[in-house]
Amino acid sequence: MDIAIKNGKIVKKVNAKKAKIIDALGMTVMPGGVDIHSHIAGAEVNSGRLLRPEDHVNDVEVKTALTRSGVGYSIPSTFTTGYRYSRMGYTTIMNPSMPPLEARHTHEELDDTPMVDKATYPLLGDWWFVLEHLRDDLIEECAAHIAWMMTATKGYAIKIVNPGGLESWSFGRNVQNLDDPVPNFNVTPREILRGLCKINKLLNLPHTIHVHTNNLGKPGNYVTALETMKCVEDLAEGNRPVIHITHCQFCAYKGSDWRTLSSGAEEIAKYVNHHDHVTLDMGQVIFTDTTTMTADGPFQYGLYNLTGNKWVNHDVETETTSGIVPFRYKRKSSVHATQWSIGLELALLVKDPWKIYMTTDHPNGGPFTAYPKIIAWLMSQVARKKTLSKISKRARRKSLLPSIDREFSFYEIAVVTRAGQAKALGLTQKGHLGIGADADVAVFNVNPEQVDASKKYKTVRRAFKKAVYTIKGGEIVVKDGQIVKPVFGKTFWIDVKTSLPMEVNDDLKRKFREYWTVEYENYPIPESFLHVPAQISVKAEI
Amino acid sequence: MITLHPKHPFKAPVDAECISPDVFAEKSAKEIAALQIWEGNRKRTLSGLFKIKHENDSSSKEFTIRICGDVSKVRKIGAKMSKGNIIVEGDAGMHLGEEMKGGVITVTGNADSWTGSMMKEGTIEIKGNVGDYIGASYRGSTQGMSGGKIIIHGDAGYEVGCFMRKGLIKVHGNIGKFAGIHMRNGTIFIQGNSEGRAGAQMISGKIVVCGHIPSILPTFTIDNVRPKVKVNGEKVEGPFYRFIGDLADGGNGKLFVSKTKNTHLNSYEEYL
Amino acid sequence: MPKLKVSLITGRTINQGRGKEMGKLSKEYLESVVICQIDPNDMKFLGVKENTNVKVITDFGSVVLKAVKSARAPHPKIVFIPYGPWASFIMNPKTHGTGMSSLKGIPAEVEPAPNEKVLSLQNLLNQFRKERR
Amino acid sequence: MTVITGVTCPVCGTFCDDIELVVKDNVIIDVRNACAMGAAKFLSYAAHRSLKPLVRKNGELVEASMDEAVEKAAKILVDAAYPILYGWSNTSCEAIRVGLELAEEVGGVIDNTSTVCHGPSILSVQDVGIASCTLGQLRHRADLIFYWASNPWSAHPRHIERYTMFSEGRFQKSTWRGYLSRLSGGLSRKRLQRAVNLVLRRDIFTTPEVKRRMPYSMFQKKRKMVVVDVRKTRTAEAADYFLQVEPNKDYELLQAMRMLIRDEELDVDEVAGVPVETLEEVADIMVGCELGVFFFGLGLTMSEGKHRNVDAALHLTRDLNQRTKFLIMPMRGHFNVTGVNIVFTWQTGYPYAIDFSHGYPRYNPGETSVIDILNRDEADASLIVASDPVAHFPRKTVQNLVKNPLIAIDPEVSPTTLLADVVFPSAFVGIEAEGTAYRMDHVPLPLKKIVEPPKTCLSDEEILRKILQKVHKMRRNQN
Repeated sequence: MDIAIKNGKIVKKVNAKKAKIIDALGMTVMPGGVDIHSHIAGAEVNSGRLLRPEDHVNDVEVKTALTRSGVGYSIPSTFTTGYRYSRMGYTTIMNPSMPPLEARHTHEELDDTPMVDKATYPLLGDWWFVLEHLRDDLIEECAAHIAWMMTATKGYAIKIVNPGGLESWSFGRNVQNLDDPVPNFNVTPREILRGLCKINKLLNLPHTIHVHTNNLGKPGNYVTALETMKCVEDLAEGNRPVIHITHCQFCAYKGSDWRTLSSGAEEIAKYVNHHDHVTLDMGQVIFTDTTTMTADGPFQYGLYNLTGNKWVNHDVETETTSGIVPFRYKRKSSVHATQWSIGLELALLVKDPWKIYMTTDHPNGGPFTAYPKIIAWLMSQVARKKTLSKISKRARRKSLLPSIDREFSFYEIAVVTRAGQAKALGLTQKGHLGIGADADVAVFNVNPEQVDASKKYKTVRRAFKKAVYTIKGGEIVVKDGQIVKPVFGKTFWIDVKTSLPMEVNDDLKRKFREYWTVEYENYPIPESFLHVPAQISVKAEI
Repeated sequence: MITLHPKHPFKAPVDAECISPDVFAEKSAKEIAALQIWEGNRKRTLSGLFKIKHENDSSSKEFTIRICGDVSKVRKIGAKMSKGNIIVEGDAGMHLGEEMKGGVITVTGNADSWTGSMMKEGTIEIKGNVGDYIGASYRGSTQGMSGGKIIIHGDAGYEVGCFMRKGLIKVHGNIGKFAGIHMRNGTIFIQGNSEGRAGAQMISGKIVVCGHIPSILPTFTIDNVRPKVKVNGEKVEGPFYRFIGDLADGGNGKLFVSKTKNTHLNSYEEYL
Repeated sequence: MPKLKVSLITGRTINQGRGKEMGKLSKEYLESVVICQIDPNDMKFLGVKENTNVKVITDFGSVVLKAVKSARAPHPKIVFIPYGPWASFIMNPKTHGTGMSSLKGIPAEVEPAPNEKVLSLQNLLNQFRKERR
Repeated sequence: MTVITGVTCPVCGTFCDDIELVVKDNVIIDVRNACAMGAAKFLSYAAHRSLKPLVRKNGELVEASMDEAVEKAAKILVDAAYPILYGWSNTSCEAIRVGLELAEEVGGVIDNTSTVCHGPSILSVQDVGIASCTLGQLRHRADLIFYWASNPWSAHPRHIERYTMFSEGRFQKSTWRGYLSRLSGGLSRKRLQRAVNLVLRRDIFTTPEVKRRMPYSMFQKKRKMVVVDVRKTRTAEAADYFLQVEPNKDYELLQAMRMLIRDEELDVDEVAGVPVETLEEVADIMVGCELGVFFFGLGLTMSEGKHRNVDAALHLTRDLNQRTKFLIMPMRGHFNVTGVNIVFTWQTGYPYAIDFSHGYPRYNPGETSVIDILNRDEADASLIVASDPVAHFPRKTVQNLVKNPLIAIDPEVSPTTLLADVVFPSAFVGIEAEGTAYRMDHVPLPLKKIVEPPKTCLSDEEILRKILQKVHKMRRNQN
């Protein structure tokens, strides 16, 4: 089958005589990879970079005639991030966590992240306007504010992190469950989740709410994860998802403490297999030294207490918090090995690959450069067994992996690494090679018809490490794993068209000086600030 | 044995990680001459910067590199080496013997900062003075020197043994401030005076100061007076005050300070 | 002549900050950085009055400045010079491996120098020029 | 005449963004809301400037065309084996981004002014981490504010008013009324004292004992401010409590505080000249607050111990979080010094002192930092952007800077431009050119273009781009 490309799009056919022809016979051809959740830019990521010179010093990218230099490992510098994703055949990356007040920063970094299209999700779950409006059940007013914020910060989706917990953390506390009221605001996490889910629908945003659950990273939290999914069950219409639970591995823990930690993957998979309103991504753990960073301030504080490692905390006025702690996942630690197992169990037990996507929650579970490893684990029981044989005995005994014989096909890999993610994001022109799609194509040197991935998992891993070709917007940008043409990617942002925008602004302006320490007019980012803006207009029902 | 003579005085820093017995031992004379070396931002060859003399020396089984002349701008000499000898007749530059895994480095003149940083095994001996951060870790890391010996006959600068984990640093002369900062374990033995703040934030390990120290950090507590102290098997006559700290970091490090040279500390004796 | 061993602090003052924004060659700036704030009791000891010239000496050089009574005393044996070319002239360049030279708490000596002149900026810079090429 | 609102002030790290400017015929004629430094900048920024590029010929700086100056600058950089590119904290992030590319292209060392201000703080953050926040968080919530070895009244004049004691938050009220009444009491006391002095020639109000215990009011539940410093500053006068410490003893004090907040005992009676009983009270107040914050200044980073002072302060903050919520923030000096660390970090992984001589970023302050490089006389050329090292580096360091070819890009005439070989007078960013800069708490804000620059003055970004293009061209021709 031939794929024709013209003007950056996939077309029905082109004049074969004039076109440049790439012979991909015997290779795997996929749409460009899409990552729904990868921390690549912004205040948090950058504080992580600053915190860890020892992380960069032995992994460097030397300047070439075409490319800029940089450093790598768990939190690569911006240029390196773009190059490394591109070399693996990825073309679209979603940066999942942006404090709205520092949105300018995120966009400056995204502009310096070449080779890939990108977008970013503002953190809105603990914004005072949201807490106050949802407390008073003012859904439409709240929706109008979110619409303003989405446009002002050039964001893409509503990100919710530990709803209610972040405001509590501003005074050093946390919320314990979905019905634990937020101090000083008298609103519960459940009300925040439901409210924002309704608003997401009112605004017709392309992606669902993107949720990092309460109690993340705590034994026994699979119950919270299930409750979170259940709490918006009634808001679903048809089989369209209304909630995305991100890095699900970190909220699929059974047990009452770290000693008794075990997998809650079965329960979560069972629920997801019976419900269509949820999508997940894995948050797979890799055995390596990495840097954890989330907006979940109290969780990061807990992690610091657990490890004694260095700890960064950054609370953002009226909006959110964040934390950073370096972390090493060790094979021989039963907790870490159990975490590793849970991620794979989730992916394998959720029957429909369109419901769970491959991520490491980069860099929280491990750097994105480990994706080929995960592909190998998903495609090969042998690969899983090999790693299982090296991990902590206790974790091995608890692991469900030996009982699972499912092995992903190349098609399923294409779904969990691109097609499913693009669909969940509502990026209709990404994740497929149909007519009209963006001409983002990845070619890998592995013959899906001849290579038995189950046995030859190393071949597969090698192939996905370095794309033979990465084509971005119709241009060959990578050949044989080398950057041959540096390109800027686009930045998608949502322009929400509401019927009454001005009213919101007046209310906002009034409260602006009260809430923030910056002036109203300096807050929104003009479109001209973005290097290559790609506006997506949606019409809201308010 | 190979002898290197710098061909001209260096201005920009020279990065010579390749000057290591491990690298030289496996290479022909031609290959050695062509080894890449940085002078500032210019790529040079070893033979471009140094006169290289090969000598057949049967007296020593170990491979030896001798450097004659001022190489105080030449960094990373003997970095990551695991065997053989390096003798510098003159001053050596920064990061001498960094991440060294074995072998011996001797410097007849002075050495600069980060000498023996992150070293794992082997011996470095400096006849002159050294700079700061001897046996330290890289920025942001807690992995300092984790084995081996550094012997300094002259004076040492600040933050000697920063994040040190194991091994011995012996200073015959005086030492700057913050000796043994964040030390996790190992021994620092100072025969001269300390400028102060010795053992700051240490968790464990041993620091011995035979000379004068202006004051002890308030986060150390006096534990004992000892007639002598053992350093690496060697007995050092005291008497010494023994302090425990750094308590601010929950540390249990031992700081020995000469009693006779520090009469101003005798007010501590009331706590004994 | 009386001499006083002091701890020398450099730093920002509002006048220096204002002057700097008006221009490095402005009268306001130049006047704001050629002063040395001394504890009134120490001034008595040195026998100097407001605006008498004093010489501040460190291991790295000496410079003549105008003595000024520091407000909000007492802080015996601590003198203060605002950041600027004159203060830098006597600073310790050593960084001890930190990248940062010492600019506060430097051991220094102060003595009256009523007959010596405060160097003008031009003259100060000429000292560097002389040493050039 | 037009009034422009919401202008950001390109002076200090407080980076106020509520300035109002009155502009008439391309001239700023009035400034509202700004402090003395800000007003001075907006009203007289252009008083001392040269308008044309200068090139040194036969020892004298003479006017030159832009092309000639660019050619000469590019040649200096391309010929250098170890050039320094220094400054950057007084320009926009956009210019810094170009600067990094230039540094990489010429294989130089790029360093910024944080190397001589909060560089040590960064070193200790890399060892310990930092518990911090944006300033609004403190405006709303902080009930215990420490200014440690910093003097915002002089260096960040509107800091207290906008973000701490005198600001109105959701959970904390402004204390300016209380301060005013105390101040007027103090003033009348001073006046009376002066009168008495004239008549009686002796003090009737003895200055308060420095080492006294804390006043009772410090234990009340209200917003409080404590200043720790070696000498009483104007900020200290405004504080509820002033703790005077001996110079160069902050490290001992901070480490001792770490034990005291855990109710552990010390073997000494006094630390840094302060009785331990007093410190125990300070510890009580720290532990008892709802949300506390340390703002620390160069008094920690420039005095004995440097980064280790900050190391101890960061540890103390971390420890305090076991008992309550406590945060810490460096008082950054220049309006975009935070931004320069941020941009350096996202492009290279490191915040300052970056050596590109091997074609990729390397970082080790002490080795790759500009003061050390100059002290060791390793550099053979330098480019200074929006900074004045000749005025602020120690003498020996300056000697080694000015003996090699020196390029300066600066809107103002300064000691550095006077000694340079090539000078590019640029437009004032934030007044004559736009861009982005970061407030001390990492909040990015736009720099605005208020008036047109003189035709011959390009922005830093444009000048750097021209040099970069020229360098590209020369290097291509070389190969």
